[in-house]
Formats: sequence, C-alpha cells, structure tokens
Amino acid sequence: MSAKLLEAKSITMQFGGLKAVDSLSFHINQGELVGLIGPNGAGKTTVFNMLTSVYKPTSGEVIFLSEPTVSLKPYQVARKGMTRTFQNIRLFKDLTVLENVLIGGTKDISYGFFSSILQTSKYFQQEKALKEKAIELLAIFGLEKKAHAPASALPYGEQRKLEIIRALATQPKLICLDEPAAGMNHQETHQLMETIAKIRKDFRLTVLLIEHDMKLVMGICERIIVLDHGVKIEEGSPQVIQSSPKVIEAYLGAEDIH
Amino acid sequence: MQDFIQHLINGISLGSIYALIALGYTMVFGILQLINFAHSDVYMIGAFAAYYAARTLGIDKNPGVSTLVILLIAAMAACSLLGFTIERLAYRPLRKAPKLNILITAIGVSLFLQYSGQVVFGADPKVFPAVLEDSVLFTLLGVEFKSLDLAVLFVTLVMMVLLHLLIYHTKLGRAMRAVSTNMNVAAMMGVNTDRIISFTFVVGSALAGVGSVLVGMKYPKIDPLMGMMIGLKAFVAAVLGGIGNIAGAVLGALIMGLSEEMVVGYLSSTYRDALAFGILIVILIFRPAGLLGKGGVEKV
Amino acid sequence: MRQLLITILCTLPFLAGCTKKSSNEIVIGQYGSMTGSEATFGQSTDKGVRLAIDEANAAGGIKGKKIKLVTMDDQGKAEEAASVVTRLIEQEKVVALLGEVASSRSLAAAPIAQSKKVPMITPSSTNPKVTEVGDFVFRTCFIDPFQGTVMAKFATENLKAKKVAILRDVKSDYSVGLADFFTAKLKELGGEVIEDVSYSSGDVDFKAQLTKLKTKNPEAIFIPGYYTEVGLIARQARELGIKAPLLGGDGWDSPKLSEIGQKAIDGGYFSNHYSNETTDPVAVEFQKKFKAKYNEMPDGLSAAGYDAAKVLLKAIEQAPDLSGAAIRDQIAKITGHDGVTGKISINDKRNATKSAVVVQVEGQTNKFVTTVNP
Amino acid sequence: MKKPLLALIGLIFVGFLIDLSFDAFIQLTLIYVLINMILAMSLNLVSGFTGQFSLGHAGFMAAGAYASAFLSTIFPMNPGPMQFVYFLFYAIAGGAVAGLAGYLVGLPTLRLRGDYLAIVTLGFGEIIRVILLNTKTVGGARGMYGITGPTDFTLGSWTISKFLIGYAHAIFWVVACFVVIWRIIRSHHGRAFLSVREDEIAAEAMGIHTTQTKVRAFVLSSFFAGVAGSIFAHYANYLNPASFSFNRSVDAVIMVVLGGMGSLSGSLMAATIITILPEALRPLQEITGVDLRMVIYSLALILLMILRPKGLMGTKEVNEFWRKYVRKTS
Repeated sequence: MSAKLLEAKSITMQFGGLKAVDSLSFHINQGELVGLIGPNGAGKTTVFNMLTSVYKPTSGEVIFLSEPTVSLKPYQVARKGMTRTFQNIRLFKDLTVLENVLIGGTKDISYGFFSSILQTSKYFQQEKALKEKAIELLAIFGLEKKAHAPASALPYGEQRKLEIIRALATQPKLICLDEPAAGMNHQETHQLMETIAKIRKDFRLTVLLIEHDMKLVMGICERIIVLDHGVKIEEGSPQVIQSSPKVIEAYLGAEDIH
Repeated sequence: MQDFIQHLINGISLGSIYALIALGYTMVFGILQLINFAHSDVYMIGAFAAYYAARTLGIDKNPGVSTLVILLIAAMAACSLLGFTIERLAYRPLRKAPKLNILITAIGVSLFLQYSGQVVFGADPKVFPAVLEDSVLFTLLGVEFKSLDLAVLFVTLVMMVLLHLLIYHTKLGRAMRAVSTNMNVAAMMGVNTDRIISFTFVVGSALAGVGSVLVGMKYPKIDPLMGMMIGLKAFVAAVLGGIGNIAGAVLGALIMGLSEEMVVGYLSSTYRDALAFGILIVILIFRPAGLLGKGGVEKV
Repeated sequence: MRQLLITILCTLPFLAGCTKKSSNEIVIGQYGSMTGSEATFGQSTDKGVRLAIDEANAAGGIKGKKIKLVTMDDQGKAEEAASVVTRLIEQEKVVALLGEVASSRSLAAAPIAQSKKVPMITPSSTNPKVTEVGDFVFRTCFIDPFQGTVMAKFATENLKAKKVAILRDVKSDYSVGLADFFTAKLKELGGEVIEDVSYSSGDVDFKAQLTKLKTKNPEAIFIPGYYTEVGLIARQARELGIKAPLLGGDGWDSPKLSEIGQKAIDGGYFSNHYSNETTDPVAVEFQKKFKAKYNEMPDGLSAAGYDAAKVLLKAIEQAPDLSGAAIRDQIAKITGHDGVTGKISINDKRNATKSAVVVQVEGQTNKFVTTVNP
Repeated sequence: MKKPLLALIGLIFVGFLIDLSFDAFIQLTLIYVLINMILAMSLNLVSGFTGQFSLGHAGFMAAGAYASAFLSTIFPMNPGPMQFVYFLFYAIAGGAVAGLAGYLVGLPTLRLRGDYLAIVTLGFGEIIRVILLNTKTVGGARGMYGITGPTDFTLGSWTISKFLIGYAHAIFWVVACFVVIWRIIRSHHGRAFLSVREDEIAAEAMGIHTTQTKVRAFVLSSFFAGVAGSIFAHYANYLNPASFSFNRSVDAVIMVVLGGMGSLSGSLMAATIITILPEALRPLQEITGVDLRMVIYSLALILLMILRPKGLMGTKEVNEFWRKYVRKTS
C-alpha cells in the first residue's frame, strides 16, 4: 500500500506576474491521508485546481495512477478517480439533495439516451440501483431524511457534508477535500473528523485535505505539506510540522494558529 | 487606390456612428451585466425629440451651430429622462431576478417603445431637419473629406475620452466601478448603488441622444424602427470589442464599420449582414471575452 | 392586487371578443402590414382604401347596404397574413378581400382565399405568381415583367444607357423581382448590367455599395426599391459624386421621396401609374379628396389601394348577389375602369392591363416624361 | 410506453371534436399553438434545463422548415391515407438537418458563457436567415410557396379532413417532444443537463463531460425546432425568410421565461398564451381605432416579468401543484 497514487512534479501556476504556486513537488501514496496547510493565499486551492485540471499548470506535471493528467479535462480526471469538494460550496442548489448525489453516479450508468426515452428495463434497474446506493451514502452522513429537500435548504454544515457525499458517489480513488470543516463548530468538526476516518476505511480512499483548522489536520493526517506563498516550506508528520520553526513563522506572520 | 481610400473613409464614418451607440450599451453592461435592448429605441426617441423640438421652435429650416446645440440638448434631455424612467420602472424591480428575466424585460421595453412609437409618431418615415450644412473640408487623392463625417468621428472620440475621464478620474466614476465590480460590497461601503445605476442610465441614454442627432444629420430619415438594425450592430460591436470596455466599444465599432464596408466593396454586398455576425463569431471563438475584454479566470 | 393582475393578464387571451354582425352591412376584409417594419406601406394603402369605402358609404352604400371595412394587421409576416385572412373569412364573413402590398404575403394568403372561394384583389403585389394561384385572385397593378420592361426600354432608348448598374433591396421580393425582369429585358435590348449590388431595407448607409458602383462608371443606376431608402441612396450617391441618372419603379412614388432625397433625387426617373401633375379628372379629384381627408398628399400605394377598392366596389355593385363567385365574375369583367392609376382592364390572367408612365422627379412634382403601353 | 400512447389517442380524439365544432381560423391558430409548444419546450431544454442562453432558435426552425419543404419537392407526397407517414418523414428529415446545424453551431460556441453565447446564437440565426434570403432555389425574398400540405381524403364513407391530419401530426410531435424531454430529465443524461445549468465547474468535477452535455442538449433542441419548422412549412404551405427573424427567436425565449425556466407544462401554457394573446387583442382595434395590440403585448410582458419573475410555473410542473393542492384540501 505504498505505491504512489499521485505525484506532482514541480507544478507552477502563474497569474499574470504573480506566481500563485511555484514549482511544487509532492506525492501521495495509496491509502494515505495527507493534509495541505498554509496561511491564507498560500496557493492551496490553486494546487487543487491544478490537480483536478480546472487550471492547466503553467509548467510541471501531474501523474495520477501512473499517467499524466495535465492535458486531461476535469471530467476525465474525475472519471479516472480523482474528485474534490469546493472551498466555497458548489452544490447544485436548485436540485434536491438526492439529485445532487445521483449526478455523481456516471460510472454506474451504462444505459443510453434512447433507453432513457423508451424507459427500458435496463433504465429502471440502473436507476433503482443508483438511487439505493445514493440513499446509503446519504445515510452514512445522516442526511437520508432530507433526500428530497432542495440542496439550498440545508444548513451550512450539512451542505459541506453533501459535497463530500456527492464526491464519494463518483467512486473516487483519491478525494480532495477543500476546507471541509470551514464554518463548523467544535462538535461538528469533531464529528466530521470521525466520518472522514470512517469513509476512508470503508471506501479504501486516499484523502488529500486542505484545512485551516489545525486541530483537525493534526488529529487525523498522517503526513502534512505546508505551503506558503506558493512554495512548499515543510513536509512531514504532524509532530515534525508542529515543531518546525518555518511553519510557525509563516503562520505567526500571517495569523494565529487556531 | 482612390476607391480604397473612399471605402476606408466610409467605413470609419459608419464605424463612428456604431461607436456612439455602442458606448451606451457598453456602459450599462459594464455596470449591470445587462444587455439593454431598449437602448436603440431610446436612441430613436432622441431623434424624434430633436425632430419635434426643431419643428415647434421653428428652426427646422435654419441650419447652424445654434440649432445643433438646441437639438442636442433636446435629444439628450429626452433620452436621459427616458433612460432614467426605464431603469426606475422596469429594471429596478428586477435587480435580484435572474439575468434572463431582465433581458426579456429589456426586450419588452424595446418592443413597447417601437410599437408605441409607431402609434404616436406614425409609421411613415420623417425627415430630420437640416442641422448643419455638409461641406467638403479638403480633398485628398480625389477623395472628399466631409465635415459631417469628421464631426461624427470627432464627437465619438471626445465622448470616449470624456467617459474615460468620468470613469477613471472622478469620485462618481470610482463609485461606478465599485458597483460594477461588486454591487453588494459597494453598497456596504456606503455607495448608493441605486443612484449610481440611475446615473449610468442617464449618461448612457444621453449618449444615445447625441448619437441620434448626429445620425439624423447624416442620414436624415427617421422612423420608429430606426434603432433596430443599427442598435443590433452597435451592440455586436460592443461585444466584439469586449463589452463593458469603453475603448473596446469604439474599436469594435470601427472594425465592424470597416469590415462591412470592405466586404461590400470587394466581396459580396448580399452577405453584408451575415458577415457582421460572422466576424463576431470568429472573434468570440478565439477571444471569448472580446478584443479588449478581460478574460479572467473563474475563481473556484 | 398582484394575484388579480396576473389573473387578468393570463385570462385576457381567452376573452376573445366577438364582433356583432349586422345583415345590413357588406363586410370587406383588408389585410396589411399596419405595424412592424413595413407599417408605412400598409397604412398608406389603408388610407386609400378607406377613402374609397367612405365615398361609397357617403353615396348611400351599395344595394342599400353600408360597406364595412375590417382591416387586420399582419405585422408584415407571411404566416400572420395567412391566419388573418382565415380569420377574416371565417369569423368576419367578409365577401371579398383586399391586400397585400408585398407579393410574399399575398402569396401566403391567396391560396386560402382561393380555397374558400372568396375573391381577393391585391392593390400592389406585382409578382406574376400571385394571380396564378387561382381564379379568385386579382390585381389592379402592373406586374414586374411589365414594369421591368418599361424601365429597361426607357434606359436603353430614351437615355441611351447601355451600361446600367443595379442596386436592389434583397429583403424585398418586389425589388428582387423587378431587378430580375429589368436585367432580362435590358440584355435583350443589347444593354448590359455591369454591376448588381444589394442592400437590405432598413439600412441607412449605402456608401459601400455606391462607392463600388462608382468605380464601374455606370451610365444609369436602377434602384427598384421603396422611397424609404431611395431618398437616402440618392443623397449618398450625389455626395460621392455619382452623376449617372437614377431609375426606379413605382415604389418610389411618395411625397417623402423628395423630402428625404431633396435635390439629390431631382432628375431621377421612375415608372409609375400616373404623374401627379396629371390633369386627368379622376386623379385630380382623388388628390383633392385625399388631401382634404388626411391633410397630406397621397403616395402611390394610397392611389393603388383606392383603385383596388373602387374596382371591388364596382364589382360588388354589379354582382347579382353577394356570393364569392358572383363578385368574382364581375371583377373578371372589369374593363376600362377609370382609375387614379390609369384605365384598368382585367385580362384573362386576372391581371390589370394598363399603361405606365415614366416620370421625372422635380421637387414635389413628378413630371410626365413618356407613356408606355402594355 | 402506455401512458404517452393513451394521451396521444385522447388528444387526437379531441382534435376530432375540434374538427367538427370550430372554424378554420381557430383550427389554424391551434396548429400555431402546437408549433409554438414544440418550439418553447425545445428551447426550454437548452435554456431552462441546461442553462444556456440561445437567441437563435428561429434559425434552427428555419433550417428544418426549408429542408423539409425542399425535400417534399424531391419526394412529393402521395395524397391519401399514407400522407401522415410522408409528413413524419419530412419532419424527421427537417429535424435532422436542424440538428446537424445545431451540432455545427454548438460545438465551437458552447464554451462561451451567458450573454456571449446569446449573441453568438443570435448571430447564427441571422446568418441562416441571410443565407436563405439569398438562395434562389428556395425562393429568396419572395419565399417558397405551394409547399405540399395535408389534404382531405376519404376512407370508405369517412372523410378525414386536412385539419385532422395536420393536427394529428402536430400533436404527435408535441407529445413526442414532451415525453422525450420529460423522460430525459428524469434520467442520468438529463441530470447532467441540470448539473451544467447549476454549476459547470462542479459538474465537471463530478465527471460530467459538460461540453458534450451542452452539445447534446443543443442538438436535441435544434432537432425539435426543426420539426416545428417542418410542421409549420407543411401546414402554412408557405415559407419566407422574414418569418424566421430575430423576433421569432425572442418570442420563443419569452415563452420559455414566461412559462418558467425548466417547466415543460409552463412552456405549454406560455406557448398557448403568447400565440393567442395577439389574436385575442384584435377586436380592441375596433374600439381604439389604432392598433395597440403590440403595445399591450409588450406592456404585459414587462408587467409579468416584474410581478412573476420566475414565470408562471417556476421550475415546477403542473402535477406538482396538483399534488400540493390535493394535500391541502384533504
């Protein structure tokens, strides 16, 4: 279980004159839970965007499952098994909670356009299976009762959860969580940590986590990468990070550690 | 060579007409992200305001600078008032509505102005009063340079510079830019967004008023549907240059005018209108935000 | 309040009103572009038609009955013309139809009139195809081939112009048709079309086309469009220094032509039904009455509308009953009707045979130049 | 397949009654209503369900109408009981041509967003119209006339009227269009459309091929617009480029927004209102003396947008309202 699942080879992202990420290299092993932290504006989300091909890196390479993905479109990357959540929640607001999850089920559907028009038995079978699976997923996070409510009607914390569920529905190998605990209180955060640990085990997932909440990161991550001004300043186990002067400086220079 | 220069002059003069109207489109779009379909009809009302003003004042057969000034004031006043009213009554209640609704409302206002124009003014074309005598300023390589063409170009450029100064070098302009970047934040910072939007409409509509008098001078035939085609082309020009961008509108309009002219001159006149859109499509495919528009990466 | 307004707005369509019909009336239907981009043509025609109907009613109506004119707007759309004509026939129970100016719309409506056996007279659709639809469809104006011939002859014989350029309105079937027939006839007469360019009605800038024409040095320019654009074309042609005479068809006939074109259009020639300096009593009388009623001078379309209505009224008067077939037979028999636009005789192809005149624009008057017989 | 078939049979029976009790004008208006329904539903697929502004729907309708009319001159119809099959064939061919046009237009342009896409589709609509205006084989500005349409025919002692055939053909496509869109929206493919409308970036991250999804919606929508055009061509027997101007595209958008973006039943209602309203306002002219129809129409439009910004139905369908009503009353 130590094969490299994902490898970023000196990826750089330049917006005009600003280098948001500067030749960053790291890798993630199969089954790992890696945290990506850094002060505001360090370029964490930009890294996610490059990994998932939302942005094309100015230079550098991303290898996922031993294949380069830089030239792929985001949906191709997603279909290969890398999926994500968004920092500023991007749910399908006007759709129901259930529909949000169903959309992730591309891999479970093989019926064609005409099957859906003629409503063949294949259509019914697959739709039924997909729905059952979606409800199961919702149940893990305790959202199954709200399956038919519009996504926008959920409270903030549940919207975050729904994003994770939706990502899980695509059957990912690697899931990138962008500040999943943002805006949650202590108890909710704690709960979320447990759920992340659980799904990681149940779905045999590899997780890359961006988080501001140091406690969360330190508590569950096996390895942490610290980013500041687009450059990796430290990498290692939570203990290493906690005692690294570089990290402390970067954080104190910017803001307090939570 | 002579005819090429003539085509060039024609194209620039046509382009500067488009530009005058395109500026109004681009201003409103810049601040509200709204295609103000009614803009071309505000322009039409301006022309009629000037027409009736000239007739009631009895100066319709009395060309001169004073006539020009009076008509400009009349048209600008009528257009500003109309623009203000439209924004107040039709667009403001929809500030929070989906974009397409506002677009439909704009189309509704446009249809309303066109059809009530046909009822009130009559559908037959009217003759715009002679405002300035057109005279030949100078002749170059056998091509005559007319005062009217140059006046239109001059006014367009002056407007462009004035608008630029207004937007980038005044307090009001800063407020406008703030509203256009983020209306909510601007409101929190104490900008009276409603007033700024009204002001934008007033300025944009006044520009249409100026345009209407200048176009009326050059093409002295006005009718309630006069704004339709020219408005559409001006709008295309604004998009071409990058909508929301003042210089872009003028650049786009000049490109439109010139390319239309050159196509008729050297290719085929029948496909003139198709071409205008053809160019637009090609440019948008390669530069999705227009020539001078800011592409901008969507924040994720 | 909101709810109420919405309810009213939504139910309005279903409150289709019914108009009362009285047996003491003869209902004539007219369809035309009363709104939309060609509204001015429809409205002009309507003025002429109304004048004729009012006159007939002032004189006591026909067969002791008043004439009622129902005018419906087709917005200048072909499909609207078809539905409006169906409505006039089915719901207003008209005995006959007048319309349309544009052949494209007459062609959409004529098959319906034909199939319902309601006679229809078009005042100014000049495309030959219109009356070919069937034996209930007539016209009281020239057809394109005739007018094209007149102007081609005039250009080659009177003006001795061999190299002619054409500037046509590609959006107007009238203009395209006329241009095509003109071209054919001109070639037959040994002339040559050295350049054929187009514009679209509604345009205001024609300099590109004109600059192109200028380089070819035509001896005459044929512009078979409507006065709405021709005035501006003339101005811009003169501004560019084009001195060749401008020629056109009856679409030019309007007081607006020289108002818009001013001096630039003076000296232009066009084929028309009559010259407005005519001393023909019918035409003089018409102009007088028109001026009195509308306080403006009639244009060619008003005159054509007036004549079409007159021919129809005459046929209704002579018909033994008000059936479509009876009226149809009488229209077919019209010969030598003294119209404003000349002596109208309906031929076996249901077209009017009448002579055309070529006139020259001189300010507000169209000076008589020559008469061309069919 | 049972329900739609039953609906179709029921609706054809209604047509039978209409044939017996109403005059040709009302029948013609009804056909126009049906055509507009197809137009509105198909545009709703692109604008309402997939969230892409299109202002060029009339262009695709024109492509279908002209293709179908042209085809009918090559393969002339056989007036008789088989004519329905011919119309079906023309409509499918017209729809296919329109769909192809939609594919060619959609592929390069659908990556544009919002207003830019609206303008580009507007441009394509105009280009199609200008091309038709300049094509002599289809009549140019004069238009194409004498297009074969449904004719009366007798079957034993039964006379089946022209209207009934035209109506049956039109209603067939209305039902087909409704069922196809309704069912697609309730499948994975349709949810992909919705996800693109809601959030393209999130949709991509969920493995949705957004460009392909948009092109699919666009092609399907164009296909039905072409079918609407074909029905129009063969019932009006007449085509003119002016009938497919920018204004018709706008009409289609108005129907979609008025009915509610993403509501099929809303589209049906709006198509009915928008088609009938101008006709119903005609008698007004006799009272006022001037033609105020379009003035009122435009005012009504503005008022409706302000008073009911989500359209008549929002994104809901009639049956959802019905369910709510039943729940309330029981």
